[in-house]
Amino acid sequence: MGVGTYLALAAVLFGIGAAGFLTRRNMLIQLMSIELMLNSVNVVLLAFNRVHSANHEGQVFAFFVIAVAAAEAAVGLAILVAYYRIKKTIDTDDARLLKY
Amino acid sequence: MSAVDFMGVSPLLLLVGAGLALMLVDAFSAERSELALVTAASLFAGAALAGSMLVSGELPAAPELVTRYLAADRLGLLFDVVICVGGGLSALLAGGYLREHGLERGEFYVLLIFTAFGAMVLARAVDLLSIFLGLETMSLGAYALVAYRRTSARAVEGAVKYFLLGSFAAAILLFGSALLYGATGHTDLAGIREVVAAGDADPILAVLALVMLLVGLAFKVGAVPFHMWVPDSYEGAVTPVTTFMSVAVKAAAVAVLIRVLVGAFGDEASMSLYTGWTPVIFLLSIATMVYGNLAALAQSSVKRMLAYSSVAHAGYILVGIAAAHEVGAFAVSAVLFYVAAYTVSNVLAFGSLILMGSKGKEAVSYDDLAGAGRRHPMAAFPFVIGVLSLLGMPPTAGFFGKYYVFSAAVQAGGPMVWLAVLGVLASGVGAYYYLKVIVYLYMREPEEGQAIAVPMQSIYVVAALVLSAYYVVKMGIMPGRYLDWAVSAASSFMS
Amino acid sequence: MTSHSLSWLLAVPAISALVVLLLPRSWEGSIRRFSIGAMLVELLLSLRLVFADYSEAGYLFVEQMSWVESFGISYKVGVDGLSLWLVILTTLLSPIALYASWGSITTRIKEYAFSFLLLELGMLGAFVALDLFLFYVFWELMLVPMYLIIGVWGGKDRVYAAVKFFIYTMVGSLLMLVAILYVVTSYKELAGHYSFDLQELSTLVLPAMPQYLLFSAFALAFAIKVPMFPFHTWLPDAHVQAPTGGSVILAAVLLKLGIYGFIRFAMPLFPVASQVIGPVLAGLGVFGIIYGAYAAWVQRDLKKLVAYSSVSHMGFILLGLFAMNRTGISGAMLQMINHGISTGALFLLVGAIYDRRHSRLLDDFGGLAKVMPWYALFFVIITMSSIGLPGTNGFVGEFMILAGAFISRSSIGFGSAWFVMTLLAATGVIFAAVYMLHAVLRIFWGKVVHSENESLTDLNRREVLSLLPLLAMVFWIGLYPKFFLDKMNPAVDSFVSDFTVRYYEGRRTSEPHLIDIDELKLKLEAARGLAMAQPMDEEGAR
Amino acid sequence: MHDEANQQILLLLIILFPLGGAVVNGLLGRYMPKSLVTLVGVGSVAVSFGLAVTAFVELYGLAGPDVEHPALIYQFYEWFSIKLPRGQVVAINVRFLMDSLSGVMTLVVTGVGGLIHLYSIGYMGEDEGYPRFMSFLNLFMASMLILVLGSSLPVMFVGWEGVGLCSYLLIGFWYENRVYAAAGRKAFVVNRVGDFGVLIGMFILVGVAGSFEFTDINAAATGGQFRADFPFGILGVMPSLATVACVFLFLGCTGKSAQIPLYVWLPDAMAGPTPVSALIHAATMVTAGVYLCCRLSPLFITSDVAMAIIAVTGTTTALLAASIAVVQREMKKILAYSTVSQLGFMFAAVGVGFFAAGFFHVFTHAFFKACLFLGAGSVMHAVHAHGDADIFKLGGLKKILPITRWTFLASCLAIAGFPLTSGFFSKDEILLGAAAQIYRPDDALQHAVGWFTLIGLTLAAVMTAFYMFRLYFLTFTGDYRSADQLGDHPYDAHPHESPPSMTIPLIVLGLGALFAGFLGLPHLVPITGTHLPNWWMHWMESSVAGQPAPEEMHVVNLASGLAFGAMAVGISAAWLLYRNKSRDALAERMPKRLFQLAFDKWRVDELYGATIVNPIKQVATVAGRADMTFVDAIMTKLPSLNVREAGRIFSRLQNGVVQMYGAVMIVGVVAVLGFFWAPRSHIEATFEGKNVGLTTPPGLGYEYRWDANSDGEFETAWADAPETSFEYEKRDVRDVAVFIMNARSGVEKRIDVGKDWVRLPVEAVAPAATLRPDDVGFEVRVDGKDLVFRRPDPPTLLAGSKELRLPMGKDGRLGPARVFSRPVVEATVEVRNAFGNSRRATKEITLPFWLEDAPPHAALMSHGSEVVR
Repeated sequence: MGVGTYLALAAVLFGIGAAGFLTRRNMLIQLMSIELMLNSVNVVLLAFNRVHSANHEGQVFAFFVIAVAAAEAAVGLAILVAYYRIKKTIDTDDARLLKY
Repeated sequence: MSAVDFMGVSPLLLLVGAGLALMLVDAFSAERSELALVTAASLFAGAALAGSMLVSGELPAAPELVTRYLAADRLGLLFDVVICVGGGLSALLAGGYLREHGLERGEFYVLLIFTAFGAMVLARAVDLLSIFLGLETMSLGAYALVAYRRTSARAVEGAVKYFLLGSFAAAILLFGSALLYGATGHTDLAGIREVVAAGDADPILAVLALVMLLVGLAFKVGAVPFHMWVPDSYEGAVTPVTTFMSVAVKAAAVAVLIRVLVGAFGDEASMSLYTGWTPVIFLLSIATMVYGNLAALAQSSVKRMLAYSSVAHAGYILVGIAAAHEVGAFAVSAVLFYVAAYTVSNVLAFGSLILMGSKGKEAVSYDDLAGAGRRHPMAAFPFVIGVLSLLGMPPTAGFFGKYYVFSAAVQAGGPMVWLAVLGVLASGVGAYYYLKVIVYLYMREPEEGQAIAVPMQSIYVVAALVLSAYYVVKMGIMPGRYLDWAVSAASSFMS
Repeated sequence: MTSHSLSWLLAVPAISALVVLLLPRSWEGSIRRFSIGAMLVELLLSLRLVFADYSEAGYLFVEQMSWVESFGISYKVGVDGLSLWLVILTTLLSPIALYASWGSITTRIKEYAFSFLLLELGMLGAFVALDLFLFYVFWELMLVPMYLIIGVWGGKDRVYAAVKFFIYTMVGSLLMLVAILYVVTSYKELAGHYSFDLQELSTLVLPAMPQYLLFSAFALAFAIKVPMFPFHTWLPDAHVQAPTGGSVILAAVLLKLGIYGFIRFAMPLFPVASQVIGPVLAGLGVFGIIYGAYAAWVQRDLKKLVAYSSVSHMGFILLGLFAMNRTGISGAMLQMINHGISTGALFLLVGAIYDRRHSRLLDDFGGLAKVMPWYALFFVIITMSSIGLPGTNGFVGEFMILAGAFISRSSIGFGSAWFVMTLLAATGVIFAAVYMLHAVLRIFWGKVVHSENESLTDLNRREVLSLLPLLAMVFWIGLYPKFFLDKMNPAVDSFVSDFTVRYYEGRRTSEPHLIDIDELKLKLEAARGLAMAQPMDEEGAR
Repeated sequence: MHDEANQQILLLLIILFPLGGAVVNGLLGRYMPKSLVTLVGVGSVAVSFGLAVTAFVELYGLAGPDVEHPALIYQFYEWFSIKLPRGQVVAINVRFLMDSLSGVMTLVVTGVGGLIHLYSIGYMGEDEGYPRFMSFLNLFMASMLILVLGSSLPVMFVGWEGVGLCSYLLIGFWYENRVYAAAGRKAFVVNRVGDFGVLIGMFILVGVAGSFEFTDINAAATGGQFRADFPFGILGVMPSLATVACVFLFLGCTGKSAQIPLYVWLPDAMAGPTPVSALIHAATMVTAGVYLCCRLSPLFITSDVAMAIIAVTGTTTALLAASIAVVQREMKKILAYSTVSQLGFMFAAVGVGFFAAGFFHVFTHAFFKACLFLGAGSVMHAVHAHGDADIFKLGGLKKILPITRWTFLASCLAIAGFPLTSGFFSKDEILLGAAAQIYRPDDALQHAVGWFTLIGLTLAAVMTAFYMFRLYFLTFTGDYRSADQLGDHPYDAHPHESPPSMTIPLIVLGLGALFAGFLGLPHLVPITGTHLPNWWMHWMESSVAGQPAPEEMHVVNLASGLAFGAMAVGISAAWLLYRNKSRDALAERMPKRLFQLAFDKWRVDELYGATIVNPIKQVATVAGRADMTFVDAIMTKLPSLNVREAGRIFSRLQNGVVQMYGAVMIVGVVAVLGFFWAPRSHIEATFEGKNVGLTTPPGLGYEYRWDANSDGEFETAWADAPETSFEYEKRDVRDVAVFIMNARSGVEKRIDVGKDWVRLPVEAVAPAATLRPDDVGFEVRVDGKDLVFRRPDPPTLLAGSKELRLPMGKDGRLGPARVFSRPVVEATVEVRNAFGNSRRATKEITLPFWLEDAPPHAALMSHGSEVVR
């Protein structure tokens, strides 16, 4: 399989993630959508590392992405918890105190 | 490898050390009252370190292992100074603010230092990987800082929005990075530049990557239409955090924008006035200046007004970047100066706002300021200087900064001149809402029965105001030295 | 000359302002005395300038010091015949306005004195700056104190008026900033280095097209300040709301900066555009003369009446300026001083009556000549000066302006336009009498109908003292204007001849380039035997 | 011209004394005893009179047959200067000149003025504003003397406006009466209308003569400099410079001297105290217009049209004012209209070229009219009438006020022209001038004017005699009607003669009224034809121009007959109707409506109000209102409202929903991507020798191909380089462009050449600055391979050949313009980007050089049968 297939997969994953982020109101699911988008990046990185196989930058990058995604999830969940404590919901539609 | 070899990144190391030490101190000390001072001192020390290296003729050394990811150039040092000064001043403001409002906890300062560290990493990042890491280090800290006042619905809501959108933007940026890697086979910006300039990069991938990187960075800078998080999270966060975000985080984002656009995509074809990223930045800056200024006009909260004004100022910064295709070093130095001037001006304005309130009655809206100039002339005066500088009245730093970026635009010639025209007109609109502050301070009296905001008593805040006011005036009247720094940083970066 | 006269002139108000800032606010008496004292010292310092030799054109008392070296921004100041009297006007009227204010301003003395000193600094700086950047800095610097004076110590709608004044003026000048940058950039491309020095920039000749745009940008800033119809609507508001001292300075000095900007910067830098657009501005000036007079006539508020009369008078000055010959320009320069004196005095007089009656409505007065004879005398004399009665200052200026406009041939495609404009402008002389005498009639003549007016006291010592110098100037300029004109004429002559040369050069060129004006002048004279008196004097007319 | 040693400081002192008096009385009078005020006020004028006499004697001594223009000069200092377009600096000096004309006028002013000052002691002594009155009166004297003695127009103008100011102040002297104050304002404003004319006239004069000095202007006029046409026509007429200047100056005269159309202020001016009416509004100020005309007589006489206007205006005014005076009831009002009427006589004299005669009437009029006013004042003083006195409530005063009565009678006789009184001589001279005009050979305009003037003035003279004696009879004959009558304003039942300070001036003036005329005995005595020495004409010769006196006896007889007849008819009618009568017999015999109309002064004030004042006031009201609403709305409120509303809408977009924020971001991404989706291109050309370099902006992942010669085929294949170069040959030329360059300024302009003739305005050819706009350009036509340029007829500015044939590729000259043609080619680039989208850009390039040989005609026509752009 050529790079194009992997890229298509990544694009689809990224698209699903983005669509999920935009359409879902549940903050948890939005978080997961973002994780999906980050993972699609990993696919791209790994695929391209096959093309540019002189070094392993792509793969290294992917590891970092995984690590950072975890950190991001941690912070995100913490914020989510704080949000839930106040609002008793994790629906982002209710976050409308700040506007205009 | 001796310690001297790491001089180039010593400000970073200093901050890491300070952050770790602060964690220890916070954990073991019962009396944590002077953490603000320690934090500010460390950040100012970082600034002093970076500043001393900046003025000394030679560039400090750093091992190739480091410079492969983090530049040890003058541009980086200059941003070190800006971020550390912005962070230090914010720490001082926090020292007064948090105590006054009973919010002081140790983790705040640790987060502040590490966020500043992340910002500095980002500002020095010369590799897609370090860009990503710096960005996330900074952002994660910033998310947490926004949410710091966790019992406040506004703060948490601001954090939620900031976090979700920030992560989304980061994902886009990351995807762009991956595509760029694919297009060029490089993750380091220098390598990418070589391949792109030679025309060897896959054009479709390169263009897509450019678009996505540009969007991701425009988000961090707060350019319209990627600015939507700015007013909300700025308003939700406690004011010292708002200050910090508007100066340090934005400065880092500008730095990396310069490194990516002018650095990696700095070849003639990529930055062409008609076909490259220049027209995109051109249009973004128009949208940002117009939107920021007009929306700020409609606000009744000073804090939110300053948030929108921060958007507007991002627009002025983009004017300078858009001019880089024609007058590279000049335009970049204009942006650098502008960022520095904006940092001190904004700290002054936000700091004055902080100073105006006290426990139980924080000054937020215009009404809270009514008549304050009459009651508390000494507290009101720095506010006047601050807003005049943001407005761009001579002889303040803000004026010179504006003059500088518009000068770059005019020098770039052609349609860029009209960008400058539009920019000054937009800043003319700005006069209305900045003046409104002075109107409320000096020309209005509070309505009957309205709670009156009483200025707080805090040596920290006063110190921050005095420092920033000093630099606002000094950079306006005697800008020479700062200009030289900006020019040397910009020209060393461009060469 | 390295006498630092001008630096001292700028330093005194700056230092005094700081001193005032440091004095405790409870020392009101000391602040009052100190600020007046500082301004009087300033006046004495400025008188030194008068005794220099102005028989040759060129700048005197020049000081130059690099400020921001990498941008070619320098602190460069100097005076010549064009700015000399405006400097004196400023230093003369500032203490008068402040002194008169001490009668009515009773709150926040310290801030008031501070604002006034800062204002004086800004105005003087703008008049003596020979560096465009420096000029711009001072130009903007003036806005803030004036804004505060209107906004803090003004009347009922003071905030609206102050903000209107500020934004109107600022928006106008912002475009000028871009234009300045454009000029400096063009200069840099040719000369290789940045410079904001007016004299260096004067060697730059731009082709016609950019000149139009740049001149328009400058003209907008200056026309708003003048104010020229239709950019005048901030003026009545600002005047009506401002406290007496503020009105005096606003009318007497601030408006002059607009005209001064034209003659010092806009016209020399963009001669082609001035030549083409100038008649249009003069036309608007003429319209303003009549329009302002009409509007003044029907005002019920005395201060508004005087404000509109300013629109009318400034129209005369625009007309003289763009007549583009020595007579007209000298007349305009002189008329600036005249307007400063007579309108300044009128505002003082309006303020005097307002302090007594807390009203400025014409309906509230009548028959005051009976109760306040000295006041009536002063008012009528100033009125006569304002309507240009020979023997007073107003006549000389108006006469020269009208004569200058009449003999001007700088018309482009208008033919008889200057004749018609002069005719229309001269009708302004009639209308000036109509509205001013209308006011005099309503205030002074007739019986005292309002019983409140019966017990009004005549002018007090403070008011007389602040008016007397102006009265003296009214007759001095009216009877012996030569003293003033002799010092400005050489500068105006050289302005006109340089303008001519640069005009032709700008017409001819399609690329920006640098010129040596003296060499060019010789060349042009040799080639065409051109009379250097007037730009358009080539062959066209008659 | 005049050497400095010849300074005569007396001239300055004559002015300074009253000026000093004014200042002293004005500032300190309130605090001084009345006697001191009197001393200062009257004394200064008396001294001034003495000095004037001294100066006049000296002047008289200067005069002699070998002195062309005897004059005393005092140059005080240079006031200011203006610079003419030619570079000539015209200094305006404060300089005084006393020659024969101004000498006489000075004597009249100081003499009559002195008497009136004297009179004022008694008349105004009891008024609380006495010091102020004296001050104003002195100020008036000073101004009037400046007017008279000023040697140049601007200096004269100082006095001219100064007397206006004093008139304003004195009419409104009793300012507590708002009507009086309004009358003062009216006088000032109406006079300002006239002053406007003087200003403009002055500018024309200086523009032509290069000097403001009367002597220089007159010399220039004599030299014919003013005969040239005015630079542009007015309503299709091309008047001469002199005509335009004189008309403007005369406008000033109509203001100051109360002529149609600006006479309306004078009757109202009677609101002032009577001495003021006598001095300012009868004897001196109002004659300033006549004085100005005499001063510039060499100029006025240059323009027949202006002279005709003056004569007709004067005559009409004389008639109109007399017709009003005939029916008025109040003493001063009648005298006021009489003054207007008499001023009309003077202008009629000026208009027929008898300047000296006109001025002689000024002289005599000063005596009798001042005497009449003072007499009226004496009457009013006696009966304690304030403001004015109704003659139908007086009567029979001849016994009670004998001195007043006799002097009044003497003056009435003089003004009516009773033989051998002063008015007889002066009026006779005026009618003589009108009659002479009729007999002047072959000039239709002058004939018509002569007839009109003669008939009109005769009628006016009849009326003059009539209304003056109507006034006299009703006032002094019959019974005193206020003795027992209780009217609205019952006058004092027991009047008494005035004090000596008032009667002495009356007597002096009355004597003057009777005998002053002997200074100007007629040149020819009617019927007998005896030649008499005319001192006046002889004396005036040196400074006043004019038509020669007729030598034909029938002219002299005609004029004298008419004058005498008019006087006789007028007096007889009055005798019959009003002697010892108390009713208005004329009014009863006249149609009621006609009488009412005349009594209402023909309703001219109302007419002006309706046609001029009110419309202007309405415009002003609209302007005043519109300014803060309409103009301010457009310039300020609307923009600020728009901006604020836009701000509100923008901030509403920020609705707080995260998904919406994200969606906006995505829109942004798509927009940015869309920007890169389509390629962009445009062409820039550079020239190096014959090589033309073509470039287009480079883009990320772009490819390019070029079609340089626009033949529809791309010469290059797709390539990465965004530039190419091309060498054009003549077959590549698509078109020819025609350029015109101003040879002087170097400004180039491309012109569009159609098939038909093209007319080119000059602005297109050259910067209009160097050409006059009414010089139309030339025409262009395609003729085979050539372009033909043709100037229209008549040739105006474009000198040189009338037609220019210009082959392609050559250049030629036409007037100040250079004409040339250039080849035009077209280049196209196609750009393709990474996404496979492409775009073309085409540019028309005008080559700066001509190709080897001219292109074939076919090339020019390649776009069809005509040359199309």
